[in-house]
Amino acid sequence: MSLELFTVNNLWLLVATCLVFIMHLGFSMLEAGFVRKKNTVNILFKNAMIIAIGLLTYFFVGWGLMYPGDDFAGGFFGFAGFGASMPAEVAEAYAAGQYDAYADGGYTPWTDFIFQAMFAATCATIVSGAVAERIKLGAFLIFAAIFVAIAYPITGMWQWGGGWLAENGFHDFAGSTLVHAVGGAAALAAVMVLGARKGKYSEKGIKPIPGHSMPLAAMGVFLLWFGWYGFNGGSVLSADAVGVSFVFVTTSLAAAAGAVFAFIVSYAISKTHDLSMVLNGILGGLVGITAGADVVSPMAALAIGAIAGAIIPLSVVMFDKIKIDDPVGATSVHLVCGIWGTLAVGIFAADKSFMWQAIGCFSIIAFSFVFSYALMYALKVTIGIRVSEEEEIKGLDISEHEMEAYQEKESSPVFGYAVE
Amino acid sequence: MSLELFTVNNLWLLVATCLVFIMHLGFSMLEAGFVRKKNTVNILFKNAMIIAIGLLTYFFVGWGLMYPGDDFAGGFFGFAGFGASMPAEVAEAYAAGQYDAYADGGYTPWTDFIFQAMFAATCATIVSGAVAERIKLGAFLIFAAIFVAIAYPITGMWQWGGGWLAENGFHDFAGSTLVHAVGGAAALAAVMVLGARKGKYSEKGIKPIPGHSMPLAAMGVFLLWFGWYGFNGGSVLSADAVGVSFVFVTTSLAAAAGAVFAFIVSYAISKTHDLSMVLNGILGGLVGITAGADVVSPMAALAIGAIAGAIIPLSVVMFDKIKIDDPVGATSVHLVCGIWGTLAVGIFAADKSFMWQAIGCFSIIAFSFVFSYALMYALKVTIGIRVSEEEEIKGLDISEHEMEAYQEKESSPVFGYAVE
Amino acid sequence: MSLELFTVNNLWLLVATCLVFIMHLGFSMLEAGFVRKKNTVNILFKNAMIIAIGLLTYFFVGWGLMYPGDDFAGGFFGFAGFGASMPAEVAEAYAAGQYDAYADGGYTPWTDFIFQAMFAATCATIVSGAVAERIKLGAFLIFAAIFVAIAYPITGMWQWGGGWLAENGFHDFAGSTLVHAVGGAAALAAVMVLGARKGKYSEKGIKPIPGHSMPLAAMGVFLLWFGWYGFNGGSVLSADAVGVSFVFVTTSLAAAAGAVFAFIVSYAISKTHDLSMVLNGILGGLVGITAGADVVSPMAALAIGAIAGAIIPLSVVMFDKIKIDDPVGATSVHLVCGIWGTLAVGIFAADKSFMWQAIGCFSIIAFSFVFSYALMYALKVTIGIRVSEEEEIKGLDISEHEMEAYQEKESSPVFGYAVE
Amino acid sequence: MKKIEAIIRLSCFDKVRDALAQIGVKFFTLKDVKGFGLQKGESFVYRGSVYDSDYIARLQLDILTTDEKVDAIVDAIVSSGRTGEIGDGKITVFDVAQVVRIRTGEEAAAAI
Amino acid sequence: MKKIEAIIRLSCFDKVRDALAQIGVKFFTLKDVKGFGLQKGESFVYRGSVYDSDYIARLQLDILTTDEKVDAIVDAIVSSGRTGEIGDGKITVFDVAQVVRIRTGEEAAAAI
Amino acid sequence: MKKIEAIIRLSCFDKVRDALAQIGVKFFTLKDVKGFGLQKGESFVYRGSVYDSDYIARLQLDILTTDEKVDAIVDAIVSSGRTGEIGDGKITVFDVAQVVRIRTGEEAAAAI
Ligand SMILES: Nc1ncnc2c1ncn2[C@@H]1O[C@H](COP(=O)(O)OP(=O)(O)O)[C@@H](O)[C@H]1O
Ligand SMILES: Nc1ncnc2c1ncn2[C@@H]1O[C@H](COP(=O)(O)OP(=O)(O)O)[C@@H](O)[C@H]1O
Ligand SMILES: Nc1ncnc2c1ncn2[C@@H]1O[C@H](COP(=O)(O)OP(=O)(O)O)[C@@H](O)[C@H]1O
Repeated sequence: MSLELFTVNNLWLLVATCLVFIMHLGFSMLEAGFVRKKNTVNILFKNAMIIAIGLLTYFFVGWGLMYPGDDFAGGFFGFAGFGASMPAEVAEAYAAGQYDAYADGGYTPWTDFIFQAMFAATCATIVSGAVAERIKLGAFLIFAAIFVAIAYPITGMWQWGGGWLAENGFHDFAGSTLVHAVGGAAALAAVMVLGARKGKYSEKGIKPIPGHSMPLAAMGVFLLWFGWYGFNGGSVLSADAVGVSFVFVTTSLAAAAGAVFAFIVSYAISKTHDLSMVLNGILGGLVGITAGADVVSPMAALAIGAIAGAIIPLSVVMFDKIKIDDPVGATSVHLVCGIWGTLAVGIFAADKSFMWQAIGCFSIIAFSFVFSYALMYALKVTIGIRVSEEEEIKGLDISEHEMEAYQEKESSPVFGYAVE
Repeated sequence: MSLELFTVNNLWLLVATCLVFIMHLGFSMLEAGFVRKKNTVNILFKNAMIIAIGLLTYFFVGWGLMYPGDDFAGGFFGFAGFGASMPAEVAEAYAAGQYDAYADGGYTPWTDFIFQAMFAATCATIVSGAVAERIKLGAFLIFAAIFVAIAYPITGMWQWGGGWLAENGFHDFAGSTLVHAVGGAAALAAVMVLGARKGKYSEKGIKPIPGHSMPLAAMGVFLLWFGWYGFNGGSVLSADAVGVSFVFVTTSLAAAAGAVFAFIVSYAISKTHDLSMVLNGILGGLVGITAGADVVSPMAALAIGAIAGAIIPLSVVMFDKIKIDDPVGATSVHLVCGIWGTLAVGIFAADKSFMWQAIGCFSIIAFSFVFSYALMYALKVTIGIRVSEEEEIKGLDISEHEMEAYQEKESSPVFGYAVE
Repeated sequence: MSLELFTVNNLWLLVATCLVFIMHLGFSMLEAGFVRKKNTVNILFKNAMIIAIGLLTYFFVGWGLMYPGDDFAGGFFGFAGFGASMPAEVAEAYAAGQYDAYADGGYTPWTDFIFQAMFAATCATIVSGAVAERIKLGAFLIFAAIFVAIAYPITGMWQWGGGWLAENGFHDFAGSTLVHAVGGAAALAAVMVLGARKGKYSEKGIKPIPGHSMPLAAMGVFLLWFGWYGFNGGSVLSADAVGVSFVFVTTSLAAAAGAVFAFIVSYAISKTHDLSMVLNGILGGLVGITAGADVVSPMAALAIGAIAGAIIPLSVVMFDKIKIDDPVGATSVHLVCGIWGTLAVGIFAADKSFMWQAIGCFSIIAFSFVFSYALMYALKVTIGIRVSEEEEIKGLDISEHEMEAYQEKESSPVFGYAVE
Repeated sequence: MKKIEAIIRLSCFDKVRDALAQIGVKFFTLKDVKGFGLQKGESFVYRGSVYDSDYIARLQLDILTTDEKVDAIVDAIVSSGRTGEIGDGKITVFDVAQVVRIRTGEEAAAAI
Repeated sequence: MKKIEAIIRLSCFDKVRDALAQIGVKFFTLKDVKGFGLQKGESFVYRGSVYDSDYIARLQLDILTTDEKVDAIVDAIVSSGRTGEIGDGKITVFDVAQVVRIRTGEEAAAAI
Repeated sequence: MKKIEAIIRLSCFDKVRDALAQIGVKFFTLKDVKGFGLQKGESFVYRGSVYDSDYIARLQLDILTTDEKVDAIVDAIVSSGRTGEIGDGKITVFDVAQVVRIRTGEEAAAAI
């Protein structure tokens, strides 16, 4: 392979890394917009820490677990060792002009690590929105660190790391299951252990708890869509012109169809133009297309996105009915649409087996759910995972951070002097 | 052409596609910042739907209208058929290593479609700001869908699709006229049919209606500038090093000059440092340079940007005088500066005919204006285009979306329980 | 060098230019979030103008000063002339297929200019946060223009322009010193001449003055991190696959470590989860790694980031103790961590001289500090640099801009009619 | 002397202010309040659930005035602030023991 | 007629409202106020400094009522708004000179 | 017992609070209000038009106190809240029929 092609391939993966990075800003803004004002600092803090924790744990543990190497091909678990590095033989091959010595010349080992690390951090972020407004900060950070260090890479290894699913023709292009449904299943487990926000479900019925800023939420969704071009486009694992541009088209069409069908269905249900549903519909379409963006036709992409969009309002209402309190809709978007997208590959892509799509999808979700449930439960009975009722009423910003997200009335002399 | 060059060319167009995509976030934030709080959800909803509608209609209709193929060269109208696809002969040529089989090897057909689709959606977005705060959501969405599906691609075809203007040496590099003035003319027509916001113009004089968030507006402008590197840079239609970098320089200088001169002129007029004018001045400079970014010198770019910036405060005040109520200044930025930029090519670029610049510019604007006026008028007399006075006072967020953009006082127990 | 490699190299530098550009949005949002509501328009205005002024002055003066050419190699000062252009001999070489005629084929002269211009504007922006909430707008703009036109390029020339430090093995990869500490030193000088905000330090103690929006601040930091991939990654000055990907890894790890250690140390100090410290810790880690991102190992990057993060809370508190009132922490982030990062290269990179790192760092800082102090002082005794006490209480938005950042209560009829 | 507190609709403020100005009342203090009353609040939709806000945003005007002007002011507010729909609000009048103008220290009627 | 002003905790609002509703009071006006009193405000941390907000957010309920209902209302608020911690707030009762319903012009008790 | 309502400038709050504290008043309730009065509001510029905001942000302090302290409090506010410029605000004093401390149910002076 020529130096030129290697360089452009690698460049695209790095640009895609930047795009996936900015998804963390997207998640932060989306989640901040969908929680109440009094919990805004808390959600921002969690998101800022998760990207840091995600990168660090993936560096030390995750990468080695997810890509254990050929020795573990077809297996369930393996470990290649701590840290990330440039293998000496790759460096030598590069020096000798053999640019396809690693990853078919798609990228360098460094690129590989950082691109994958961004994905890992993304997966952990999915949980933070679902458990917002009542989880203890410390418990959440421990959960997120262990989850991203261990659970995510293990199921990732099953497919992307050359494990047992990869051998059986399971197809999950950029992670409808491996990233989104894994995160969504963890979110569901966490919410089940944690319980609903105070006042959400009572004998009087379901109390809607609107988020505090629709501009932040909308901004988050646009940024996520933007980043998704790197998430899906980068998953081509080279700058292959036809391949990447095709993925851009399917991804865009699915997102657009998701918006329109979430709108239509939510309008049919509640006779209003519900922005929060359209925003979630876009994300649903994006999650849905993620598994098959490389193999389904544009028309199929439209269908996948449309169905994902239509699922969103139904799923959101359904989860509320069964008292799964998920302030940002993470379970609907990432878990439900992740499953749909993975199965859809079996429907729309001629050469993929629906059965193996289902087996892959559900075994991965089962693992993530059980792991997360057990971990959350262990934290619950040890250090405790939920803030006190009083703290929840006050808001986590004050009780956990002694800080407010917005200082509204600076002009009123509301602040005293530093006491320490 | 080598695979490598084809790949890097195509990569740049895809990155540019991402940058143009993020302009939609820029428009959303700019428009959200410039409307009142009570209409914020509405403007976000419109912007989220427009990108979806724009992509879908362009997929089904727009692309076929805009690039009807060689059979319609030099013409006014043509249609290549529905949908976007990879022509079999291109796929074969690629397989045979002939990477310049399509678009001189600048990009694949998929890239072509998605890059163009993003432009189309941009054009429709321009209208949404101008008609904000009083247009019915349904009527607007129908208008936007028809406009972006039909009007935009037809005039686009005249130049970029190889139509009659392309044959006559009209030069509009990235769309000062074909995108911005087309959108601006539609905005003007829509405002004329729709009328001003209640209370804006009365016997007491002109009532300023300040936007509700300057941070959102500023963010929008920075994001638009950012995206413009893709809008103009991508319009080189390859990654040509000198070509793209030259466009980056002219684009940057024009934007900077626009900021400075909008500041100077607005300071001269109202003796204050008006942020909203500086923000519009940046956009004016960007719109102005868009037609000639590839052919004018850096000094000419400075002049074009400076004059565009200086035009902004004058134009904004002028439109207010003639009672064209445009909350975000879309007509000044996109229409007036779009005309200026197109004509400026005739002035500053030695080999371009001023006369043909003027003919092209005004015939395109005339088409867009007449089409939009007629369409808006038709909607007005059929389904109605304006919310009731009461709804306008309440704000469109509550009357159209039953939702508020910001939940300020969660701590006060202001919400009841779901009644359905 | 092949056209292909030249094209991909140049493309990366242009993409990096976009990323560095968006850092200006990052700075704007960070600074807006950290000031009080009543000074928000002012800080947005300054940031919008600085990027414009930075680009323009760099075009006219800065670039010629910073890259005076080989005649001034090893020197302290030189000037290559006004403006930026494509040298005829380079154009000819390109035409002849010699793509390494300029900058070893890393980029075109146009790219060179615009990439460097974005850096220059960044440096000026660092000052704006530190002097926020009390500096006169006019005085600040003059300061920023002169600083970015003259001071920044002169010290820049010492190293990047081939001056005396470049000859002595000083290593500052992407500008821990040349950009960040230079800006930070100017910020420190400016604050010293200007004085603290009214009420900040009194006999009652230190009065904390919380910023008005944590979401904006967090958004700013994420955007800065995003942009840093262009800032550091672009400083490789080519798309070299191993080089750029390695820089991505070190940069990411340092930022993550900065977040975690700022958290730990600030928790140790004040027993709370202080978001503002974590945000500054991320930036500290990024500034710290900037000098050595290309030459230190990933483990060293972790150490550099961790120490930078740990420095932040200590430094912020220390500056408050000595009554340097810096609302956004620019001195801690850019000056202190910039020094640390530059010295760290001497510690962690085997072949770099600690002594020359120290000499380079401190001579550059000394120049920037003295220049800025003198300039600020001259402005103080001539046109005045500080708003009146009354204006400071009212807020600069009203006193300098006659505008409010947020129109909260549109529904209350708070606005009269235009009086002019 | 009396203090008049009037709870009115946001949408009537312009008319009320003009009516007050016409009878010479230009000085008053305005408060944003939430009214719980007969009129139902707006109904909202969020993520598929419809719910009611149980209050409505209202404005409270506080007007200090001399006894003889009270009736004129009350009449002006009633006629300008009325829409006839449920939720138009209330006017309450209180006796004032003392009024002082901070700027001058003037008391009673002179302070108004 | 009387006007009752009650300063209460945010967290007691639901209980107070329910208690009032039970004794037939459904109409009132709510204000966001800041209470300076015996209870210390929240303590905050910002950039390494700990400091106190010297006020606490509170709600003020204004209730217009006839004289005979005053005691019942006061009792209802005292029992539903009490936590026993410092900072529970105060109830103040004022005489009202006149009340007018804007919608109808009705006066006195009929207006309430 | 009396209730004192003082409308003051934002910029005088610190001084007023200190003055009140010195004469032993540490408990009060603060409200953000808009003052319409003699002083012109700020003038604003937006997109080329200059216009006036017709109100000015002010603070209202509500102080409950016993009769004998009223004069001292009024004097303290007048002297600390005065700038001499138009717009310093007003102090109004009302008779209170009853006061109750919610925490304890104490009444009258004991409740303050
Ligand atoms: N008893 C009351 N005490 C205090 N405020 C009241 C009372 N009754 C009504 N109000 C205020 O007046 C507003 C309008 O009153 P409402 O009863 O809804 O309509 P109407 O007066 O037209 O019958 C309410 O929103 C509330 O703010
Ligand atoms: N003298 C007063 N004047 C006005 N408001 C008061 C007064 N005393 C207390 N308040 C209000 O009541 C609230 C609670 O009172 P506080 O004295 O803190 O607790 P408690 O009544 O339980 O002793 C205060 O925050 C303040 O808003
Ligand atoms: N008649 C009034 N009724 C209610 N509030 C008033 C009245 N007159 C003045 N105020 C309040 O007092 C504030 C200052 O009063 P103003 O007349 O502007 O200045 P001054 O008292 O110095 O003459 C006003 O902004 C308003 O809030």
